[in-house]
Amino acid sequence: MPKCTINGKEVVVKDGATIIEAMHGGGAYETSDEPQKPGEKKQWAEGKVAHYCWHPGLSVAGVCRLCFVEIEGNPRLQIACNTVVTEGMKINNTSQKVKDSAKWGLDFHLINHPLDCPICDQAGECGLQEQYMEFGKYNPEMAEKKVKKHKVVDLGPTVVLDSERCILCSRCVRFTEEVSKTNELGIFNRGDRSEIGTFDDKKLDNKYSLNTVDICPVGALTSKDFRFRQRVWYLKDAETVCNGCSAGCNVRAYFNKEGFFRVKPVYNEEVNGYWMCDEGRDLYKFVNRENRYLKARRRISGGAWDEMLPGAGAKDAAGVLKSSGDAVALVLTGQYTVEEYESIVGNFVNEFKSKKIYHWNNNPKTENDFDGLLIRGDKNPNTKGLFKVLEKHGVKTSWSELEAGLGNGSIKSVVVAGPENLQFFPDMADKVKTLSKAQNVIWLQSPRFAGLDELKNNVWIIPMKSYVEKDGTFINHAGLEQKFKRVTTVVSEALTLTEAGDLLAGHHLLIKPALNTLVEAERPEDRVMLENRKKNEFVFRRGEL
Amino acid sequence: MSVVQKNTSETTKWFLPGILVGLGITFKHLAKNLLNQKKMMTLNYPEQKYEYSPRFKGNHILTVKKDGSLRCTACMLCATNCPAECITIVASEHEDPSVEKYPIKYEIDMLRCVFCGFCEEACPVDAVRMGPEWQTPGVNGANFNYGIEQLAYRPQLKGGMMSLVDDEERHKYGI
Amino acid sequence: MFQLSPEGLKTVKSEMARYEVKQSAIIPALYVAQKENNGWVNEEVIHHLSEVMEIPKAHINEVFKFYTMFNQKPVGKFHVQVCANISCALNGARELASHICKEMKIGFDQVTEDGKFTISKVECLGSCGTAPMMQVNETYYENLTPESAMNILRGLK
Amino acid sequence: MSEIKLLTEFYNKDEFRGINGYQKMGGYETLKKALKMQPQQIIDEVKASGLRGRGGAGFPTGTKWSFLPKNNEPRYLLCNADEGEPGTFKDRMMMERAPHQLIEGMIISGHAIHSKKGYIYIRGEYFYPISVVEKALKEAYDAGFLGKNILGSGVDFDLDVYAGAGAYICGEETGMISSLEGLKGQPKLKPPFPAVQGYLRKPTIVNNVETLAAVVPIIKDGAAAYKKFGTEKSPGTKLFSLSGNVMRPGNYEVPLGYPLKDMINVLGGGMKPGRTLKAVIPGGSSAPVMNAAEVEKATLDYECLAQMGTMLGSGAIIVIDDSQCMVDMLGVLMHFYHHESCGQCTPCREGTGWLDKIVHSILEGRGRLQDIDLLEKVADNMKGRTICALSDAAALPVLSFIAKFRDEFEFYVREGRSKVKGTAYAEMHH
Repeated sequence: MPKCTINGKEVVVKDGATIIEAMHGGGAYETSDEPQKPGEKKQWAEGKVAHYCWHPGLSVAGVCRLCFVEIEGNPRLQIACNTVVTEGMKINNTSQKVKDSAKWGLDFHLINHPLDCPICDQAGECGLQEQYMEFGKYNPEMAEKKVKKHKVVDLGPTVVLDSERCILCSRCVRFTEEVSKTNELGIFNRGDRSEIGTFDDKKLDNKYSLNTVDICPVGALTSKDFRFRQRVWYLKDAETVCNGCSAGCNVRAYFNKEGFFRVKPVYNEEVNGYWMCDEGRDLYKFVNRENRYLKARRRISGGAWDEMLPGAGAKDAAGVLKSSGDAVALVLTGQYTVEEYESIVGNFVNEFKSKKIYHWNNNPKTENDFDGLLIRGDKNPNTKGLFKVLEKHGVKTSWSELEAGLGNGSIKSVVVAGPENLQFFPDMADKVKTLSKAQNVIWLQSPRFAGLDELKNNVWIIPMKSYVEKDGTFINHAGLEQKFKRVTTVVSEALTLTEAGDLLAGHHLLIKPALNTLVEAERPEDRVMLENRKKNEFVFRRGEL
Repeated sequence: MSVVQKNTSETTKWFLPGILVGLGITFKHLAKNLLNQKKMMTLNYPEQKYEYSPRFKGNHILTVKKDGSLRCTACMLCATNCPAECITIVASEHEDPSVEKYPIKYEIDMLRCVFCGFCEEACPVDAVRMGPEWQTPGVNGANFNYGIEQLAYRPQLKGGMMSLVDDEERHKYGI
Repeated sequence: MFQLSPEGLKTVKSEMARYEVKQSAIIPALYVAQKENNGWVNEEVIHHLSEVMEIPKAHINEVFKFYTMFNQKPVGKFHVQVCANISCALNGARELASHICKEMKIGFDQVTEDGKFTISKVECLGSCGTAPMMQVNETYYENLTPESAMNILRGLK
Repeated sequence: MSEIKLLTEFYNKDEFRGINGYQKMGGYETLKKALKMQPQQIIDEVKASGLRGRGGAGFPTGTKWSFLPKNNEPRYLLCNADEGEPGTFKDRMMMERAPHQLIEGMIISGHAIHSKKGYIYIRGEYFYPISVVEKALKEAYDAGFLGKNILGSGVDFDLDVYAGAGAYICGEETGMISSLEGLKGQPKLKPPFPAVQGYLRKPTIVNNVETLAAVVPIIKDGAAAYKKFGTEKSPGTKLFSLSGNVMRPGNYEVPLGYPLKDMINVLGGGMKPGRTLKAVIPGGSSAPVMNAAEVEKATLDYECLAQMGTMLGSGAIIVIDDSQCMVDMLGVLMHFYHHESCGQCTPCREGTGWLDKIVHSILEGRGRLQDIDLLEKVADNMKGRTICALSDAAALPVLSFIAKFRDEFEFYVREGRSKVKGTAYAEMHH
């Protein structure tokens, strides 16, 4: 492990690490003296390096020519992204020479870059803006006409290209070559006439296409979904875990008082690296108010629907449950957190003395699929967590038992913890039909589903909070437990499954300390939790590129 | 907080002299105005209106292009800059790729507006201006929420006001 | 739709086997296709080559657009390329090029009405000692004067 | 002094192009000798001869060969015949007149570096040289000089031709490798250097046509005989391509260290009647220009020219007489580099375009005085900032043209017309 000096500070880096990795983290850095204490934030060498084309998740292109550093004994400036640290190397990137090179490098980037910022979605999180503020020349001398290229090019179903804004860092091209391996993009023509593009009928259309928008340091690639909907400075953000499938990608959700607007991936070496799939980026949609149940709804014996507050609705339903004795069943989808399962299953087992708890499997056929990169066939974020809780309480049931129970009348009342991502529940209508055989159906549901109106007999629909509105833990396909915090509240009166379970069991709502779930103790010591995993905001806070 | 001492001297207890002095001034102006009506300070509003300087910063105008469409690109800089938070913009994608982005909704709440002119300053395309008009009548609160129709195409503007900035020239030079 | 002739297809296949990687055959294949497609390459050609060579279209397009010898626009039967780089410019190549254009009554990179000629100014063709010069299709004509150049071009059938 | 014809001795004989004529004049005899030598012996001989790369950079060839890793990986020998440097036409002549000389040199070099496969990358515009070399290759295969077990020595060497398609940048060694791999001809990041990971990520040696051909006389007569010519640090002979405003332009083989003014006045036949020398670009268009005073003192070797702030480059001597406008000439060069930049590195991609636009705005009469300084600033900041040397190649002429002919630039900006021609750009070329 070579030892080098970066801006006067001695550091030890991993073998084969490049200078830019040593300076920006990127998995190559280790502190020099004491061994690292667990939980301690890894220190990076000081000094920012301007750069565009280097991305820790992609190969080195070395074309933006901004990350120059001075190496002692070498008269020429060297690019930090392609220079491997050797023993005793003395690196400096604070000298005037380096600063001048970055200044002019940025000016070269900008001479043909249009002044589109007012209508550019990237404005506010743009690499050019941020880095020019930090390293720029501030007296542009370009007085000639700019090169005209194509604007608003439709690259595919998800992405729009603006060639004039493109700085040809080739990140997106490398992404389609190396990560998605779909090879849709290319750089055509040469010199300053070069343009990114697709060829004719082969559009940029893959399951990871929106990552190109994330890694684009400028506004050349913009997402059709997010385009023009908000200026980024109106958005707040918070980290959470994607609930789109059992991969459990770490994501950052962007929202403001009008609702959620987009989701971007957050680096986590163990789970998703730097990427996430396009499907997962759509999941913010059902969270928004217009798609949610805001009030509890009740219908007695197929009559008209009443509306009431969610808590009142749950209390109302509690009475029915009490009267059903042990003919009560609970149906759980893999969409809730471990803590919630723990609480509601505990309530059922202890209060109702019922072990009629059933797992609603929405994708029995594709359960074990994997596309080789991120997407898992199991479209629930927490199936593993649900199984663990059920196992702990000794519940062993199958769906056919529920169907039998409904048929022979041994199950009269059913509590259903309904799904959040309706798009992954193609069997929703079927299951509603099956469950409508029960006398009393208490359906806990977050997004609206018109099919629930089909339920006959006595029905309670109780609004639930979605995954961004609560703290909790998901256990992904690999058994990795990921804790996440509440992002924001969209429907404040909605209930969590814990609260609903308590109310249904006839308890009052109490503010309880967080449950110490079973998995806490079982976690291997070296497991990195979401909250203290290594932070690399590289892509998603572009200002700090 | 400043404290104003009440004048408690004897003479102030007699109000009549003061009133008379005041009335004297009133009658003096009355006489002056009657004799020389041209120099009269007051106006017969609303029949007569005061002519402000053309640079007066009054009600907002959204300027238009040659073809009569809005210049505004919905960049939201005015809304971001507005200290009274009275501007609401909803952007959308335009069919014409050379326009790209335009506002489908642009509302200024005139009752919240403090007429500071920051929106004008912030605008990168000279799309919002503060015009010389200052009358803002309305019978209820909703009347003061000016939309695009009111801001750009109100009758006084005679089909919209054009900016002096020439887009074609700018485009030719790649701006 | 553009289709390679059987001989052309054979050449492309043999070029693919000739080099270590089949991508190397893109340039030779484009040469063959360009010749068969009246001297220029369009999207159909790339489609076809992509199918024949089993290489992504974007890749072939990248290569095609990078090199100047593949014409992106239709050209005349005789593609007259006049070198306008420094050694030739010192000996009046630009005047020569303008003269030819004027005589042909076309601008640069345009095709004459009878479809016979296209005149382009190009960069150094490696004939600096015999400047000014022009390349008509595959043949070099050197030590030109405006008159001799026009005589040569008029003589082309 | 006059020409020393080590390489070009028989170039005026037509039969030298065919294998029979070539063999009659002593061809392939050296190959027979070389095949009996140990590869390391050949490398040592080339090292001892001090042969430097004739393509432009002037890197010692023997040293380059010894950078190859000592393992049994397959390795390639590539001949760079993508002669794109404006002013250079020596490789074309060598391939047209003596293809077998190149082939012989390549077989010897291939033997020296244990290569089994070589390619000659010829620029696409050279249709005739390509056909000549292809024909010569066929003859060599038929005669058993190429292929498996050459002349019973147990050495295998295959050689093939690859035609480029019009890109100056493919003359850069890694650009050429990219092009050969079927990619865009964009230079690759170094490190890794081609000698370690080149063509298809295998060790690769790229040499110029002249360098490889020069291996033949070195092996034939030994390094000592070769070192007799030229100077201490620049031994041997070199082909110079003389072009521009001289009476007898053409290729001349002279020993290195030959005086530049003799090249122009003796071999080149001097300036055209009534004209005087104004400037010379000594090493292809990317070399900094020299003015008449410097030409008097200069000798044609790597050290002298480097000392004078320019370079020998590919040996293309472009002579400019006093009837030429330097602003106009810089415009020609800038258009060339703008056109040929591969578009990979930002400083070059944007910078060449910027320089081109500034020079042309001066030429079109829109220039400002600060534009001249701006040209210098831009060029200065393009130097040494890119993967390959194209941005340096574009920057150096700008810097030297302005440094040495600033008065012409200032006159043009102030008056809107050329100081020499007296007219503006538009009138000069219709």
